[in-house]
Amino acid sequence: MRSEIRIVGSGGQGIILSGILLTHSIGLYEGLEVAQTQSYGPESRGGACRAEVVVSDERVDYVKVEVPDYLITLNEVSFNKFIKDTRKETIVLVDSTFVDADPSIHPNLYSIPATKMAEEQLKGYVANMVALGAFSKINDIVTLDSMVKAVKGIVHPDFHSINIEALYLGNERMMS
Amino acid sequence: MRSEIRIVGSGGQGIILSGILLTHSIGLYEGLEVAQTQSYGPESRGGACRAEVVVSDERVDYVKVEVPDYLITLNEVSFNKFIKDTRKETIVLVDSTFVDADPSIHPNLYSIPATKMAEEQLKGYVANMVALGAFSKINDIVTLDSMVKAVKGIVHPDFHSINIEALYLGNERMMS
Amino acid sequence: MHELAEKYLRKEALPLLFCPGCGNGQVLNATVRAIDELKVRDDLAAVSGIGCSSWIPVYLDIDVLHTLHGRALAYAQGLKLSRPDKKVIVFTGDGDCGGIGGNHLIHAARRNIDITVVMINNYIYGMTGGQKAPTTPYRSKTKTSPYGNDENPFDVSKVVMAAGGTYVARWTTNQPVQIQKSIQKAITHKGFSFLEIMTQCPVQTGKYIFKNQDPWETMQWYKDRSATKAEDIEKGSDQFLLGEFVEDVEEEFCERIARERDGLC
Amino acid sequence: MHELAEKYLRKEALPLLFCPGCGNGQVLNATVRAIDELKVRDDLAAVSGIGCSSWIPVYLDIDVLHTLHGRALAYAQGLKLSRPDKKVIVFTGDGDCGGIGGNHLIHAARRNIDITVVMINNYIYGMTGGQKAPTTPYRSKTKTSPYGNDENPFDVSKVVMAAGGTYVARWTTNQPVQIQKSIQKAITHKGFSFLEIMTQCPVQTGKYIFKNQDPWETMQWYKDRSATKAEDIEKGSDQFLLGEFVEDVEEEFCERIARERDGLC
Amino acid sequence: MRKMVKVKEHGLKILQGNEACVEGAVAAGCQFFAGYPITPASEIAEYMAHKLPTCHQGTFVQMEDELASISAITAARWGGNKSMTATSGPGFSLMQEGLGYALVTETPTVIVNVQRGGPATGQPTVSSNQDIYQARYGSHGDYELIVLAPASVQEMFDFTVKAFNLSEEFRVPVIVLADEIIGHMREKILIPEEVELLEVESPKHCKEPYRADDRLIPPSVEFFQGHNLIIDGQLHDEKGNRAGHDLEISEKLVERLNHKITQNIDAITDIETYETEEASIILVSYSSVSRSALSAVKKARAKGVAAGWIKVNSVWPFPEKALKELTASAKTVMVPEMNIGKYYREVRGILPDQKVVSVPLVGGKLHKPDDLLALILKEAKACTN
Amino acid sequence: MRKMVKVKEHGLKILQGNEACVEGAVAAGCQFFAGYPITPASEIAEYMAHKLPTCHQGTFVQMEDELASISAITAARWGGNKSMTATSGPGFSLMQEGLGYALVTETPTVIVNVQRGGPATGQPTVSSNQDIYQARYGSHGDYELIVLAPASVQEMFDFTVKAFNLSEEFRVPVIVLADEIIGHMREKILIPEEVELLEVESPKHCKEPYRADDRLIPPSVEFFQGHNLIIDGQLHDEKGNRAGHDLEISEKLVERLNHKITQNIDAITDIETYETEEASIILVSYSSVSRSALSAVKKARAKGVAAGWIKVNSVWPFPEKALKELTASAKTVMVPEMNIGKYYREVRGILPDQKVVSVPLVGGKLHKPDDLLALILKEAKACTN
Amino acid sequence: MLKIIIDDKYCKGCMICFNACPKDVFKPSDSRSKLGALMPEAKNHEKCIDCKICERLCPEMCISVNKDE
Amino acid sequence: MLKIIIDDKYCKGCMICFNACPKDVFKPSDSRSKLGALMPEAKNHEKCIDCKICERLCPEMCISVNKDE
Ligand SMILES: Cc1ncc(C[n+]2csc(CCOP(=O)(O)OP(=O)(O)O)c2C)c(N)n1
Ligand SMILES: Cc1ncc(C[n+]2csc(CCOP(=O)(O)OP(=O)(O)O)c2C)c(N)n1
Ligand code: SF4
Ligand code: SF4
Ligand code: SF4
Ligand code: SF4
Ligand code: SF4
Ligand code: SF4
Ligand SMILES: [Mg+2]
Ligand SMILES: [Mg+2]
Repeated sequence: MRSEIRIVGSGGQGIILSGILLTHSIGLYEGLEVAQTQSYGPESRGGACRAEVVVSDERVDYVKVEVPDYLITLNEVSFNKFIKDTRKETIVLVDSTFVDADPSIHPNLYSIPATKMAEEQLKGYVANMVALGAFSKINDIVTLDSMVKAVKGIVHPDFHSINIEALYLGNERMMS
Repeated sequence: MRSEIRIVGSGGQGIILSGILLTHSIGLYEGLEVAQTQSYGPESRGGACRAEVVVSDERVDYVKVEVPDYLITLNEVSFNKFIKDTRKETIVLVDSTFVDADPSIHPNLYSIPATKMAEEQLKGYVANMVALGAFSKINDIVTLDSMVKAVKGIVHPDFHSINIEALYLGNERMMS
Repeated sequence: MHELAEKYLRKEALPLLFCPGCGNGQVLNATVRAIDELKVRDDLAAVSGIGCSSWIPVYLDIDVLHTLHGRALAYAQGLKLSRPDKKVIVFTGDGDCGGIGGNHLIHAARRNIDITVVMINNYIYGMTGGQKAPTTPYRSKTKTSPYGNDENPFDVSKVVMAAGGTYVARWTTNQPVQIQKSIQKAITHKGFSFLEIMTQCPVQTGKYIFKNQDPWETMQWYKDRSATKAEDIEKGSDQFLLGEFVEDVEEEFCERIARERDGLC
Repeated sequence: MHELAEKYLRKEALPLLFCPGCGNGQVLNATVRAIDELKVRDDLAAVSGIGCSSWIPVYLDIDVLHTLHGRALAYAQGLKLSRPDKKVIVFTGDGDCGGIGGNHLIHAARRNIDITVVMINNYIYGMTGGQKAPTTPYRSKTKTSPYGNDENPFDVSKVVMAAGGTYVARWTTNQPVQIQKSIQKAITHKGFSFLEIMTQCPVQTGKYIFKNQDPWETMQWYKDRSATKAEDIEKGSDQFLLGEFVEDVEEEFCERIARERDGLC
Repeated sequence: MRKMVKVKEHGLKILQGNEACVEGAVAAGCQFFAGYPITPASEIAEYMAHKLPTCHQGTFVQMEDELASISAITAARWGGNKSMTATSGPGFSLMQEGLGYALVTETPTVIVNVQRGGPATGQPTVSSNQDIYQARYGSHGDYELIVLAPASVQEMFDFTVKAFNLSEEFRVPVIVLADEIIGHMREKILIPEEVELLEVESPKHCKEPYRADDRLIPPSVEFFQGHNLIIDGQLHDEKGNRAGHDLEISEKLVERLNHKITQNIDAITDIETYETEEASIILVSYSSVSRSALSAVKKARAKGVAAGWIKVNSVWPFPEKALKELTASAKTVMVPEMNIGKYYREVRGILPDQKVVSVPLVGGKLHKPDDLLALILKEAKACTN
Repeated sequence: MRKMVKVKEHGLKILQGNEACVEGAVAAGCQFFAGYPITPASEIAEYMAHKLPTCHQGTFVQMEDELASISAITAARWGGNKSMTATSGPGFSLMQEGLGYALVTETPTVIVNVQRGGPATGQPTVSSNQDIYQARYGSHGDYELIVLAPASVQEMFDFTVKAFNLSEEFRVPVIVLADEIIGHMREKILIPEEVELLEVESPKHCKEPYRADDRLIPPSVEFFQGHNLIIDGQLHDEKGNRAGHDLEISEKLVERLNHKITQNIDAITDIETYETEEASIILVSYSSVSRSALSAVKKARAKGVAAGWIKVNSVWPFPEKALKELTASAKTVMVPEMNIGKYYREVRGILPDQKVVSVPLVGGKLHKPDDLLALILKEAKACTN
Repeated sequence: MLKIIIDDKYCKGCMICFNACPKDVFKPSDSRSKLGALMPEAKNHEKCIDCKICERLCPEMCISVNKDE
Repeated sequence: MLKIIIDDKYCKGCMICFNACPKDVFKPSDSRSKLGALMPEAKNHEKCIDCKICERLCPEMCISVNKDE
């Protein structure tokens, strides 16, 4: 079993943190093997940013994503760029704050206005967590529970609650 | 035909200049092929200093001296060090200002108090030229005449006369 | 887009890769105006090192040499010496110029070579993500001074003056007009000119040093702490002086070389 | 041999490889006396770069790190930081310290790290045979300025002061006692101390700059052109000031680091 | 003497490679770090700044540049602190002169190069193996040194510990040649409860810091022990006195500096293998690419091809003998690497009778297992034809 | 376009190698020299300081260090001046980052390394060939460049002229890898009345300074011509815009940078031979050692041994094909060099079927013809046995 | 009257113009620029005194204050 | 009386002592040191005032001014 997750957006959107969170949730709380890598544009200024998590039940040999099983995109540019590198089974999650994606474009397209929700409902830069909360609903690798544990493991205590709230918010929204 | 000349002394005695002078005399005025190299101690401060001139009627392949045909030594340390690397045919010229060499030590030993002569008779740092003047008498590669021409070619005009005087002085002293 | 941006920026390189509210864009803004006013576009080349601030000239549609971290002034000197008839402006960061590049800075100043240096002081290494710079205030926390900076901050302008710079000025991004005028003066000045611009880096300095990522807040902090008269500055405080510190006339390096060469003909 | 030479010099390394009459030997002489008087032999290590002057410590029978051209201060800082309980003295040339090594100099001064720097200013690159140094006077001829130097000479002490050195003094070889006392003071001083010693290099500076290879003549030249009061110096002349320019008390870098670490325990 | 030393923060964790490197250094007793930020190595400095003052009473200092950084760590080791720096291509280039000084003075210290793409500013955020030769030949003069190439977060920890041990054992700077992928990757890592550290005994009195033992290694000495050492970057005699002008002494030193590594190569060589015995096609790999290579080899085996895998951990000194032996059965040897085909030149040089195939990839691309598999299958076919 | 250009001070002279280098540079139109003194290269700077301002209206500047020197010459070339610097080991190490910048920006310029002994301060006054690999691999990243190794005063002149031409032709920094012996040696030299210079035509309008022709070489452009160039040390697209994050563009650039040299290797390769046809023992040599080698080969021929001699002038790019062809007849190939045996590794890598013998010599010693002769005779005996 | 144009292709929503304008011409808005940022909006054109502070301080050079002819 | 000893193993004949001595204790001489240099000679021992300027200024540390006990 090998599963590939790709999260894309722009620098400053917490893409890498999302990757780290997934890695911790999957590696430490789902008991799977995991390798997380990243790629970003000209140093770390506003350019394109990408986190990749490869999951496996044995040691991950090839550490990069070839064709993602899951694609999470948090802005328009990266949606347009990375939607091409999916197969039809790929589960795609988009932040509809920026991307007005036509559902017919891909058979497994889910969308959630993560940024808008974070800004409006949580008054914080936690769109990434909203998206991950939503993601917890549409994958069979990692649960919301593990994500919440991982937040506690890696985020500064001052920010536990807002991040966890965001996870729940996204999770619930996907539900409906 | 290949002939090797080695001039040794300490930094500041004009060893390298002597080498250059010989190179010009031999290369430009005796029409032979010539390669001059040098070797000196810790950078250029007072340490041991050595100039070597290899002369040939065809292009000089190996540019260093193996066993000199001529050895000119201007101080004690270098005399002691380099006298070992001669064969009995080697013609050895020493500055007797410093080296009180026992003539029996080598079958072809010549000596001249070059430094003393330069200091006393010419009031200048031209011991090297006194030695070369002497050398012009005891070799069959380069003449005093060529050396004088070379002085004019490479020494600043202000110092032509003292250098040429020194050459003559050495040449005459060797004569007697 | 502003018409001057239209005229002087490389469209294909936009949008600027600076973070929202970054002071680098404001310096670019002032520079474009200075170039326009002086009409030097064709006689001006820009050089920079590596760092966010070193990207400023990369957007300018003139000849640009984007070089190595710390070496901007060494390249700039080579360029100027090869074409003494042209003008060279350098954009560099507090790290690029005052950190790794400090030696080229003091020697360029000493030579009084006709180069204009615009040093962006944002108190930090912005591009690499918020590490301590030589300008980082004492006790400030950054990624590489997590318990507070143990070093005294570097007053780069002061050292440039001691080394021999003949035009030296300091402004913050609150003074866009003065920045522009100083750039014009510096380009026109025959000799080594040095401009220190205190800018906001909302993302890194904001996060680590000011604990406030609003660009405007940093600009206010600068406003509150700067003065244009030495008397207004309390000793031992974190206030700093703005203004034109030096404006000297002294024969320039390339002119000296030219004069020497003329003497040999 | 003088008894202190007997006591403090490495016999196997003698005679000194300096040219006759070189000022480096005089600085060594004063240093030996300073070490003897302070009784710091076992708590002192010496560091140097590359150059004739960087050979000074090589004759001292203490722990010595003879490093790379320009990097003496970088090595010295590493050594001091690894053993803050010990003292480090650096011997370096005007080229080694103020030329290629200028960046380490200003940053060490800024940090106020407890190191004593003895910079030998002989106006030239002695070891490599008489090329221009950053300190070479304007218009002076050297091997690499055959038509006269076009650059302004570098006032290294001034820049060290601007950068934050807390003990700064300058002497010529005419003041052997003051040199010794200043070395003692500098070693004792907690913080960055910088001593500029103007020395004669009869072989290179003598040949090219002063056109006189008698060591005593250069010493006289220095005597005639130096003063210990600023008032005595004519502006625009080639005179220079001697004395102790700065003696400041400020918390030292290693102490700050130690205090920070203590706070974390 | 080898001693087991407790590690404070052990256990199963998820760490970034750069963080694991710091954990390894701290476990190995590193007391001094001097560095300068650079992508993709900055996290090492950052994490060091965080860790050293607390857990270890060590010293972190950010220098003004990389020239100063390597100088400072070299001197700190003479002050008695185990020391390290970390950088990437541009900074590593700047360190070359100082590296030579550490080499010729035989200073044990560790330098981490988290490779990015070059030349010059190149590709700051992208991985490569482009500095494999620079790590060996970047400084002027003749020398040998030790270079370890980790390929996982675990190895970032393990190899850093090992680097400190090797540097102390052979009195040589050791380079940990990581890359952006490994440095920035996050994986599970098990930090052991204790690590084995080498503690070299130091002589009480030492007047000849460069008199070597029969393994050609000089004594472990440092400053402020009353030795009154003279440490010089010029070639020197056994006392440490400059002797670059003396060709005999110089020859002896240069030969010893080289031979102390090549002669002890068996003790240094570290190679991992998978199914190399009787394999007819063997992939010789190192760094991140080795993981793709392993994946490809496994897939090839699944398809019935007698493929084998070699991962060179100690890339320098070049393990000539070991590689010859391990590839003895192979008709074809393939060398995939994230550069223009550099290590391949070494491998080809020692395997005159085999077909050696270079599989370069530049621009920051990592070899995909399936691409390597295709090449293996092609070679397998060529073999049977 | 090739053009014959008059040389001012021509004629038969006796010059030092370093002086001949300056004469060559000036003849080739060098207008800018930035440098920093170092033994044994200082005479180049000194003589430049003397010559440039007078005969050529050129600019000499002594910079604060070698980092600044290579930066200045690179920028000066963009200002339109043909430029050069000269240094030795320690300075060459410091130039490695800047060399990478010149490489990736494709700046034609010339760097002379008058080799001394290393590592570190090493042997300031003594000769070596130790930097042969550093000249090729000293900077981080993947690149190819051109390195010429003169072996006489005449060649110091000739190869410097050639270096300028090659740098302009291929838009690449060219290294003249001299050594202390050649740099300081005095010999007869004939400075010709005119030299052939390459003048590359410059496009009137250029928006794509990195769009290469079919030889993979980009146009010859410079600043202040209205092009509004952007020259960047990061990997870039054809317009010059940074693109290090784009793996496709980066791959293309890195490949082109390498292939523009390797693909044109025949135009660059410069090898001299003596009696190689049907020789059974061939000495492959370069630099000063080549003279000893020639002497030994002649002596061997005199003794009836079928010895041959190869002198590689263009040591990099490695002339693989040419060397293979020229050594085809040889059973044994010997590689004498003033280092630990470096170029030997290259030669052995391409001659799998021949016996390749390394003849290293370190510490500053130059191979004596008779010692080489003895080795040749030994090999000859082994062959006939 | 003066017309203040914010180019939605380049605005990054840093709000420096909003903060700097002496006449409170700008207001935050809900509309997003092409870069995804929440842009300010020039609401009170009529208050503008053409001081051009906003133009000079905009890091993106994406404001123009024009005479509306 | 004071005794001024110049160590002929190390003297380089720079004549700084000769020039610096306030009491003209030294004179040039014909005798050469081991290094080959023409050494000064302490002629007027009796004039010496033990100021030790010569000791301090000798670059070779090869002069000692001793109480002749
Ligand atoms: C030799 C080298 N060392 C380190 C780096 C990494 N680096 C890139 S930019 C930078 C700091 C930039 O700081 P500053 O000059 O203040 O510019 P800012 O980003 O703050 O504007 C560093 C350390 C590099 N590119 N090259
Ligand atoms: C990197 C490097 N560049 C150049 C040199 C050559 N070099 C040795 S000493 C020296 C100059 C020394 O001048 P200074 O520091 O003034 O010392 P001085 O000899 O005058 O006492 C130079 C350029 C070197 N050793 N290393
Ligand atoms: S990191 Fe700071 S300096 Fe760099 S672009 Fe962002 S705000 Fe500007
Ligand atoms: S060259 Fe000058 S500085 Fe060097 S030892 Fe000789 S006199 Fe002293
Ligand atoms: S200042 Fe410019 S970028 Fe910032 S919000 Fe206003 S218009 Fe947008
Ligand atoms: S021009 Fe002045 S008043 Fe008008 S909008 Fe801009 S800042 Fe406000
Ligand atoms: S000062 Fe010393 S070295 Fe010089 S002449 Fe006098 S005794 Fe000799
Ligand atoms: S001690 Fe003083 S008086 Fe006596 S010899 Fe020395 S310098 Fe002259
Ligand atoms: Mg900054
Ligand atoms: Mg000097």
